[in-house]
Amino acid sequence: MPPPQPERVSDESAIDLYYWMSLTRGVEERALNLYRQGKLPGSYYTGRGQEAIAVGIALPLRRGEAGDWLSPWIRDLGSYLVHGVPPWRIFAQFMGKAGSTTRGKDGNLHIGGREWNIPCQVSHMADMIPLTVGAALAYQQRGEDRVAVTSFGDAATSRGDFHEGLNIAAVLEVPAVFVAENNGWGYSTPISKQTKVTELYRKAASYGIPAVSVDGNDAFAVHGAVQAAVDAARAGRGPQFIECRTYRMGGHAAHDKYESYMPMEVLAEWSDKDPIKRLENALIEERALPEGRLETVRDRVKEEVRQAVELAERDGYPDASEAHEGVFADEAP
Amino acid sequence: MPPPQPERVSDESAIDLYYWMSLTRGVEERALNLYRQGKLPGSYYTGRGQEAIAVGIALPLRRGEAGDWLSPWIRDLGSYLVHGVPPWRIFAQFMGKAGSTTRGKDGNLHIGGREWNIPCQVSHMADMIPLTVGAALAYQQRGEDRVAVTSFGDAATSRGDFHEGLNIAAVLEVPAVFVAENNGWGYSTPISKQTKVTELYRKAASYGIPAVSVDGNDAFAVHGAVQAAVDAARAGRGPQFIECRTYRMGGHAAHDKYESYMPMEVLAEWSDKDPIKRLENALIEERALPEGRLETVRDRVKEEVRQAVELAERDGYPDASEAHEGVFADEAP
Amino acid sequence: MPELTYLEAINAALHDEMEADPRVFCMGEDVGRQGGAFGATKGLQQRYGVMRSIDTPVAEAGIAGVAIGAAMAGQRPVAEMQFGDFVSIAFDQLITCAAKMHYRIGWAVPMVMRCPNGGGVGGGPYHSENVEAWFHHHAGLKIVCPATAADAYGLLRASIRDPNPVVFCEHKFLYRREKAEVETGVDADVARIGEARIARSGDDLSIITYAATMQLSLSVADSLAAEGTSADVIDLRTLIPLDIETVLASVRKTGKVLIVHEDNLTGGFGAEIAALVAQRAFEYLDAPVTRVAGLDTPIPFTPVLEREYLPTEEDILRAARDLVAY
Amino acid sequence: MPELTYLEAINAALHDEMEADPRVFCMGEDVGRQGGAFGATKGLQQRYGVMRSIDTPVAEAGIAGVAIGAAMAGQRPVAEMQFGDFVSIAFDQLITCAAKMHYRIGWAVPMVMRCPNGGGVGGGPYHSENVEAWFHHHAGLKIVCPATAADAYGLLRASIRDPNPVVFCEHKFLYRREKAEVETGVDADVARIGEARIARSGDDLSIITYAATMQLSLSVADSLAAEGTSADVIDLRTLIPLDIETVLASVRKTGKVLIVHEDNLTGGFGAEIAALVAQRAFEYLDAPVTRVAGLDTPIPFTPVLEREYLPTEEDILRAARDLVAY
Ligand SMILES: Cc1ncc(C[n+]2csc(CCOP(=O)(O)OP(=O)(O)O)c2C)c(N)n1
Ligand SMILES: Cc1ncc(C[n+]2csc(CCOP(=O)(O)OP(=O)(O)O)c2C)c(N)n1
Ligand SMILES: [Mg+2]
Ligand SMILES: [Mg+2]
Repeated sequence: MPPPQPERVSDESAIDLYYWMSLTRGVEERALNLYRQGKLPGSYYTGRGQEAIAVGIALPLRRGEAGDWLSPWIRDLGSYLVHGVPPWRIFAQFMGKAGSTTRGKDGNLHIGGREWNIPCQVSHMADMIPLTVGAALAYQQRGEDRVAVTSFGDAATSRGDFHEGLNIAAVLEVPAVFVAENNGWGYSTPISKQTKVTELYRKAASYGIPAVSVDGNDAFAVHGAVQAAVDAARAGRGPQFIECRTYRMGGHAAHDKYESYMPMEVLAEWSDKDPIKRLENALIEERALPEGRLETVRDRVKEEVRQAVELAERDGYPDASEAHEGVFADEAP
Repeated sequence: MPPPQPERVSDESAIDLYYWMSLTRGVEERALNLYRQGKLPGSYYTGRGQEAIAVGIALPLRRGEAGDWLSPWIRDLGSYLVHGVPPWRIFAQFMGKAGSTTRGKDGNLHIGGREWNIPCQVSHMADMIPLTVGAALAYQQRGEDRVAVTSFGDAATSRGDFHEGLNIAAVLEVPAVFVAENNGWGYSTPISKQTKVTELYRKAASYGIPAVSVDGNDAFAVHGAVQAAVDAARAGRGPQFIECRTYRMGGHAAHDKYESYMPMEVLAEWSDKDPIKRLENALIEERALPEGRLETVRDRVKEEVRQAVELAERDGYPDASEAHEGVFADEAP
Repeated sequence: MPELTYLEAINAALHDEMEADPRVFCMGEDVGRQGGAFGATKGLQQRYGVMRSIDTPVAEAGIAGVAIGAAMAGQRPVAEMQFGDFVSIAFDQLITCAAKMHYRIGWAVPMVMRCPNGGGVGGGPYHSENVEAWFHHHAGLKIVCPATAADAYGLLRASIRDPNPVVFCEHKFLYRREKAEVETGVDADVARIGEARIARSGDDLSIITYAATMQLSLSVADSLAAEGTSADVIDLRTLIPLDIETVLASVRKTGKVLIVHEDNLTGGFGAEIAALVAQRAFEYLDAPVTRVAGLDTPIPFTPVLEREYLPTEEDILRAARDLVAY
Repeated sequence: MPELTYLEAINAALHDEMEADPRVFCMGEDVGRQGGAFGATKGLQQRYGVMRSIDTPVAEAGIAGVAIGAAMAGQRPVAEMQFGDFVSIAFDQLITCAAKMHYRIGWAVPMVMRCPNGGGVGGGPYHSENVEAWFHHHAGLKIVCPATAADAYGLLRASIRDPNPVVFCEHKFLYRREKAEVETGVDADVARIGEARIARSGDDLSIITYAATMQLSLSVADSLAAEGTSADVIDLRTLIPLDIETVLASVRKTGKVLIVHEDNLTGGFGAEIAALVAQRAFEYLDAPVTRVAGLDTPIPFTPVLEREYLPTEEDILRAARDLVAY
């Protein structure tokens, strides 16, 4: 079902969206170059074309250790940025440097830390959903008006943990928000082979969870839907579900030869719907903002990315001895 | 949604239903006595009040090794009887005798065997659902017009394996039939704490699986719905889902003090809806069959139960050495 | 001091920790109003409310994941598996999320997964598993296996207070059979995780064991004493972390080691003990490192077969005599 | 004979078994048109159709359960986990349904669960696990761990033909690094499950190992030879069933045993080997039973840490020298 029309965000907030989305793309484009130069170990994933979702999920949330729990999916680098992770530490993570939030123990967007209330996601798809329900339960038990939010891809909806997590959330009526990013693909598998019910928001009906479906390439739509869902959850109206319709603008990972299975004409259509281009048009055509303001944002982003890479490159690697440390916590938090 | 009106079954088939349901109850009542006399090791579960489902699921199926796969839930002793397991071997199973289908290695309704195409269910709820999908896949791959059927309780719908199994079945369009027995309880937990969507047939919509909901205490309704679903699956129209609405007429197991949590007035209402009483009325009032014919059936049942118990009691226990045997199969079937 | 069964001791530990710390709560199938399938959580919901003794849907992976998330968000969840066997469904959540979170980002996961464990109760293949060896290999989980009512109480409280995920294996056979006077109450002593106990002291032989077979081993030690053989009986109490020093000290003293557990032999925790002893106490060994354990099969249902599966006093006694005679 | 990589050998084994037996089919995430994340199933869908190389939803428990059911219904499923790490999600299906079905009713479950296994590829904690020890404790599953391209081919075919559920651990590090001339084709030789191989023969020391560390151990044996030490290198090839006689014969000959695996130490399969040797070859042991294995931690991502986690030639060499000098 279509979401309620979100009220129009201020120009300031619109510029804010533009800044974060641009920063997200800036960081990812730079990281992709570094990967291609062989400067990043492991494999590399980008969320290009899904920046409106990554940023739209995070902006409505309260930040910091006492803020809202956010467990983003690997496409959502922007969520980490908005929720507080400094860009240079994300580069450090990709590089496996000591300054990464995992001190090199984990890679790509397996990023997290108490200070941002971002748990460190695992590879196993949908595993973070029950954890998010648990965090929401904790807030509910303590009577705190905090919410727990997680995002995941369309293929994750096939996993048992998606089902168990959503059902428990509904029964316990916890303040959790679930964001499904329907980009039409799970690696090389089209959503049609993933499920017969490709309108993912309809799956929430099995649990009695209110759900909406929005255009995931429309930053305002995503932001508005998430804001409404978060408000509802915070107000004690239980878990909420949002489907964001988008498209994976390339391979599953940087090494994936997606040309072999992805229809190029569809890809072309979607690149016309690029969320950043679209936001620029909205800002300039509809809101008649001076091109200069966007220019300023882009310059700021360039500079921040440059500095971030510089910091990360200057950063050292963890000492080998650290591999032995940290399996167990010594004292309770 | 309501099922299509099944065409009226013949008096012969109606008597057949009555026979199997009476035999089911006869075996269970006798077994309960034996349990209370301390003659059955382990714990004891009955499906009293759910005989219309147990029998209705199995009657439309093809029997034997080359027949349809049937993986019944622990409430469905009648399914085992109809699909071919001799009553005495069920008593032997309860007694842990050598003549049990597991030679004493497993208990209660963990009964099975190739000869009946009944896999031996496990305790872990919903685990048999993916197995049933796999059997259906095998039939589909080989182009055989066989179906695979499984039943489970309402609480099993909370499990991840329910979700993964149904979704895969739908995507692969295999000839599987899923029967949910909604008796309102999972042990001491009412369905309202199990899920917000207590009309279980609605969960099938998440997978794009056609579903109906029937009165589980109406033998004709269950039989008709299963017949229709099996025909559809056999005809290549993919997986089908049936919800049977009923009530658990007592404790989770014989040792369960259900009086502490189950509202007695509701229990009383439902005992008026007893499926066997109901079928008797239909046979005598609506179909004007002579009381004598039912009498004959009941006598036959009494005698068969008596003989079955006698055989089982005469049966011996497995030799201790058998505990060491059978972990691995020696040659492929 | 009240005399409590092992099961009552568990219930008391839950009561006392919930009294002591508002962050502690229980969750699981039928744990609330019903107080659990065995009654371990009896009275908690009545006393602390529905938010602190939560009836969950039947969803073991979900239960584990929710407990992990709640723990990370500052609570102290104690999740119950109705039977330990069903923790197989939570295996992924425990090893993927719980066990690796602190190593990766230093964020502790203080939760307890209670697993009613073990056979000898006619439960058959799916209500009798010993689950400790499903987890001891995997870095990041603590594993606690009490053998006495006092430890059931003290170690459960210690597990709840531990900042790490703990798989708490409570042996069903001991639930009502083990009794002891246990000092309870919010201020009662809390045991220490990672300390083995010399349950009985002797010089001729070291019996290394835990849980139900610890009790068997004690009576075997009596029989041995009657034959003039004195045995050390080491109750490991916690498998991870393992108090290997106490084990090695005993073996160095006796030169002969008999490792006993109910869980099946191959890859059971006894294999790790044997490996450590054969490496670190090699010079002191006067006889083959010997294990007595359950059969390498599922645990069969009917009594005659289940008895065959389970290690018995006779099995332990025979192995002990062989070692002494060696 | 063509020279094949370990990965090509797996692909060839799948082709040849599907050619030989219409009941054999592959299933898993992206195994169909894509041929799998690593290409192990390349060409199968094109050649045998969509019904015999099936792209499944992302649902590891479901994949395992469907494979079990299909196997019971007469097919020969070969299920692929995209990475072995994800078999944690299928743990319950494998131990609850697959492992116990035949014991309970004598109904065989002939299926293979292919698990791309192991580290050394910069995969981090969730793309590097060695999963063999998740399963070796549990009766009813066979566990196969090839170390060479020839075994990857021959043992995969043997696993597909085996009437039991087999967890097939194929080491990712060896995928493209290991090469050999392998005779393929429907009528080519099929290896035997349960037979270890003396990869190299010597008198001073027995190195017991499998998979990636088998290759490391062979070059360690070269270095040792240069120092005048000759080592037996035993490639276990299959862990369950275990060819213990070959292991014991070697230990009885050399009197010194070094057990090596990449998987982490505690509760790894090496513990079981050590326990068996310490019990059954005790009289022949001239030195402590020694293990070299991965750290008891998750497998960290960044190269400097991953190298620290992994057992190296230096580690093995050092341990071997200590044993020889003992
Ligand atoms: C449980 C599990 N199985 C398999 C994988 C391997 N894998 C990583 S991403 C991916 C596809 C994810 O698709 P989707 O959820 O739609 O997210 P997207 O990549 O499209 O953003 C797969 C199969 C995994 N990470 N976890
Ligand atoms: C995975 C799993 N968790 C817990 C149990 C313990 N248990 C056995 S039956 C049952 C309740 C089943 O309720 P339902 O599915 O509605 O079937 P019913 O008993 O009502 O027929 C539970 C929780 C189990 N068998 N399997
Ligand atoms: Mg996707
Ligand atoms: Mg029910």
